[in-house]
Amino acid sequence: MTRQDFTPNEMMTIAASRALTSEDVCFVGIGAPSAACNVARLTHAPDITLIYESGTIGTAPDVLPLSIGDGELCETALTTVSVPEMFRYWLQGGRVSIGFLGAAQLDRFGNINTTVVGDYDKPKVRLPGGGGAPEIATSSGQVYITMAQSKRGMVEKIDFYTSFGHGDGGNHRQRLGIDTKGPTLLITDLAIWQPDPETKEFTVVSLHPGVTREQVQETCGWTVKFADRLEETPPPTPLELSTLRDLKARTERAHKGAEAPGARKGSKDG
Amino acid sequence: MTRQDFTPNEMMTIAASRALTSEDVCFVGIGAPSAACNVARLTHAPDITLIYESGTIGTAPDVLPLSIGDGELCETALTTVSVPEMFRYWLQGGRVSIGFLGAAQLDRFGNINTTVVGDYDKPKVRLPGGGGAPEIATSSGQVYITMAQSKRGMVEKIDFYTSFGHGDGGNHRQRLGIDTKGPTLLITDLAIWQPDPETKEFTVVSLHPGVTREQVQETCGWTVKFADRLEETPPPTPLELSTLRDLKARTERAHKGAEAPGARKGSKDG
Amino acid sequence: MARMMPLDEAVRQNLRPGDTAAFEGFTHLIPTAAAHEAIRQKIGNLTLIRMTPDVVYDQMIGMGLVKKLVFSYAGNPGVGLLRRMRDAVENGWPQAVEVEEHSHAAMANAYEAGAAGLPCAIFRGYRGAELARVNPNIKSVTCPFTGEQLAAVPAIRPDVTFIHAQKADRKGNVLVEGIIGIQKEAALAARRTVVTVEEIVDDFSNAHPNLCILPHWTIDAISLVPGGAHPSYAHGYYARDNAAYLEWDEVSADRERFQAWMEENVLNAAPQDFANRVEKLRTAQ
Amino acid sequence: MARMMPLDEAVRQNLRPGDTAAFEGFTHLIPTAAAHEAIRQKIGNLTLIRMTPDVVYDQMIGMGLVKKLVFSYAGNPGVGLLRRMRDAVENGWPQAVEVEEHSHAAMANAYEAGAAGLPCAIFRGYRGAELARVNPNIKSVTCPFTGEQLAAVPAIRPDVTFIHAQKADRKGNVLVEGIIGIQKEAALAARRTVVTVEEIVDDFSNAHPNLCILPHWTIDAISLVPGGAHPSYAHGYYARDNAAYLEWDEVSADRERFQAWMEENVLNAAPQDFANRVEKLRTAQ
Repeated sequence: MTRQDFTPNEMMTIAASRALTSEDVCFVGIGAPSAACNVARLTHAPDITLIYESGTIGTAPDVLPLSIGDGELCETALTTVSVPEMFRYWLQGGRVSIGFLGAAQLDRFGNINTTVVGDYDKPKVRLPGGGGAPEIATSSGQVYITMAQSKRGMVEKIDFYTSFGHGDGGNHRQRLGIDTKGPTLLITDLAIWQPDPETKEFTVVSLHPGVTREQVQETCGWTVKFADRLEETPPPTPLELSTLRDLKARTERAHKGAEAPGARKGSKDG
Repeated sequence: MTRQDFTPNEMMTIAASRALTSEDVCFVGIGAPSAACNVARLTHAPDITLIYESGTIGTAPDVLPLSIGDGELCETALTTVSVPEMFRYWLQGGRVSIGFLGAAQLDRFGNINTTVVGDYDKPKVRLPGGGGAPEIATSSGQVYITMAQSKRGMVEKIDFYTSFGHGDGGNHRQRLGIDTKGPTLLITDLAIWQPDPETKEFTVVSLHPGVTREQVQETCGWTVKFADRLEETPPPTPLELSTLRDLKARTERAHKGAEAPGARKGSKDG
Repeated sequence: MARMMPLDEAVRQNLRPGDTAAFEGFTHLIPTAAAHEAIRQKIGNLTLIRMTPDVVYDQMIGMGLVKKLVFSYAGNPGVGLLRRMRDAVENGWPQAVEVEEHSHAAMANAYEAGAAGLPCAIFRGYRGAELARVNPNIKSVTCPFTGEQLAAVPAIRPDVTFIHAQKADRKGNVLVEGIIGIQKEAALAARRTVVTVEEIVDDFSNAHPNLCILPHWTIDAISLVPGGAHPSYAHGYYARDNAAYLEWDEVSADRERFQAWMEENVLNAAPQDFANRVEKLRTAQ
Repeated sequence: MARMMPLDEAVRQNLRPGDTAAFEGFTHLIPTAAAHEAIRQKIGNLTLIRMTPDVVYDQMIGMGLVKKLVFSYAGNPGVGLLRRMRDAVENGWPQAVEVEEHSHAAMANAYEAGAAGLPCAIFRGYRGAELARVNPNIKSVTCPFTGEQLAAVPAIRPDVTFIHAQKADRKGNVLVEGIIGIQKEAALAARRTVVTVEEIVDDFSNAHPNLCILPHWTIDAISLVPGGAHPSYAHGYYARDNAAYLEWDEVSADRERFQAWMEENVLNAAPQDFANRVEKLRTAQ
């Protein structure tokens, strides 16, 4: 295994960006999904429609937003609607092809927890909560998930079902009357996963360059299934990598902002 | 009885305009209500808020609109919202103090028919229908009605309950769970009527100058009740009359429009 | 994905016999040119939906293309009744028209529910009103928190909606301004949407961020038809032809005069005639 | 009827101990100055409602003014968790906070229902989501036409809503632009509404007809507080102070540092300090 000239996080973002097309209408979660969507827009999917839940439709930000409602999103959007309209006409109306989510805790069926660690009434860690995710997960045509692997994040059983993926697997979505596809893709810093057509359990279909099966298993809380034909994710192209790095650099400069007293450097996907 | 220098229709419009104040938020029906509301605005109630169901809030038209959605209404409005918003946030939201309606058929309890003459399924005359009226009648704080008297219009029993006034009278509104006041004022070309506090039957409280009780009864399809203390409506002031006539003249000029072939003169309250 | 095409093609591709169709516009921006094209193509057996059916629906009814009408106020605005519709409802000429009648509040909520992907809308309406007796599509729902009975109506989901708008940009995004009415909801509620526009511009990059814009991927076809809303109006382009509405009251009073008028002004006319009709009504821009 | 008054008076007249209050703003136009004034006046026992409680609610919780929080996403946007809220929920410091938790879709619909005068909202939501198990205010309604089960939540009706807006005119009409979020609904849903603004202008006569404007008769008090949304932003006036959000993550990590910061920046500060805080963030207008 040779030394890579890109980080696992960069590979994750770029692999995720490749799953998007110019025809997609993508409801963008903040953090890693936002980076992936904008790399897609700046490379192979220039006509992709990016929607942020703050109401901005068809945004083309020059820097990544720190929050879901940065001014940049509105200034570059085709139009900006109210939040009730966003959730009623655009998400619930069935106009979103891809809901792109991150996760604090994820299970093998694509169920996501961003609510609490521990018991709901006496939480060990009170997380921010679901925000738009519960309905993004069921109203989008399909759901892509992206997160860095860790045993704390990818768990056998999530503490709280913030948003529903494939439930207990199989046809659990249909049994609840949910007619959208749910999670169809998981992109981590190590691999690309797709749900098994029958069981809906996430299965590794492609390892990122230089990644071993053991590394994937060591950073995952459940026993990992690998596809019979395991691909290797093509490494980032120079264009993809420079696009992502330029975007991150512009973002970092912008978020330093006005150098207010005590300002920390950089941002953090939240 | 001396000859008047104003018409009964002018007296009606001016008497109706006097019932409005600068504090009112008035949902304006087209025709006679529209004229009354704008005379009020141009005389003693300059700060009245006029709302037309096309979505225009706070309009101040220079000429009377022919339709409920003339460009003049939007151009002079504080803001113009969508029709769903108009009916949800503004009317149903309880923000309208006065709903101002006309009527094709009216009964003594302020119930209005603008739907059909005759049987609903086999109508003798198919009228335009309710439009906004069914909910204006129940969501506005109170309802003012204005119409020219006739036995065909003011009837013992209306053919269809397009919008609910006081139903069978008494506390019928409360029994249906309607917590607004309903019709509190009827202004005709001959008189001012208010509902009896108990029975809710419209009772003549003021005769317009020169009008007799007999004239009121002859043009009304039910046996008219008169208040014990019957007032005389003050005649139009010169300012009221000139304001109304100027408005009508401006309106007539404007509605002749571009002199398209076959254009008729003048407009008609519809 | 919006495609630009001539109006005859847009109508042919998107309106089929038997369709449920909405030609929406609340006094402003009524898609007259599209309705006239549908009449020329003799696409019939239609269920027409509109809050305020006026002259164009009167024309479609009079030409025998309409099976059913869903509406909340059917009048010639500010003028009076719709005489062709009356003739159809009262006398069955040229054919009987079934009627599903609502209040404005109900239809506005029903379009909103259609745009929002819901099966029904709830609202505080129809209290004491008799339409609830004659229209089986008016039901009720009980609020699970307060016990209040609210009116419920099914969402409106037309097969196709036609609207007229001021502008499209080159990508096919559409801008509606002024009295925006129910157009956004009617467009989003439909399976297919066709828009006629006054003008095609390069882009909307200088537009205020909160205007009523329909993204190109919500629209199927766009046709450039200047004047296409006549005799209604297009805010910023031309004024309402009030005289034409008054004239219609006379034209429509008589079956033969109606047919002659339609022959001359619709059947033997074309979309490009609309530009002339608004020439004298154009406002300073 | 909107009255112009200093912010301390507007807060004193409209926010009472024990009130249910919404200080709304979806990342943009967060009414920080109003919240700080409430903290200075030590108005406590509050039920706070907001879709996206962030730094200001963290501050109010940390100061012990909050009994209950109704929300759908409680985070320092783009930075991480709310440490004062965590301390209250996890450790009861300085006092326990009751939580009523929803999704964004639920709260957006609930505000919308509040503005529309309805007792509840229905939407297609919470399917398979566990919040429906822990929140008794999530119920369901059956569509009387299709039989579909839809989620139902009670309408939000705050005693008082505070928002920050770009402009008021001299009559007290208020203009909100850019990311308009949930402000119109939050204002219309409330019994009382207080607005802080960047600027007071003569009138809005040149504004586009379809902008988000609240008429003066929907508002109780207006206070001129330039910079009053800092560290959030006001579209057209100044940019978001991302650095301040990052800084908050450190300030709020420690109880004593938090208290010292509040002492200096809130308790011993005044509404007019906000103008200075945004000076370096001002954008070309």
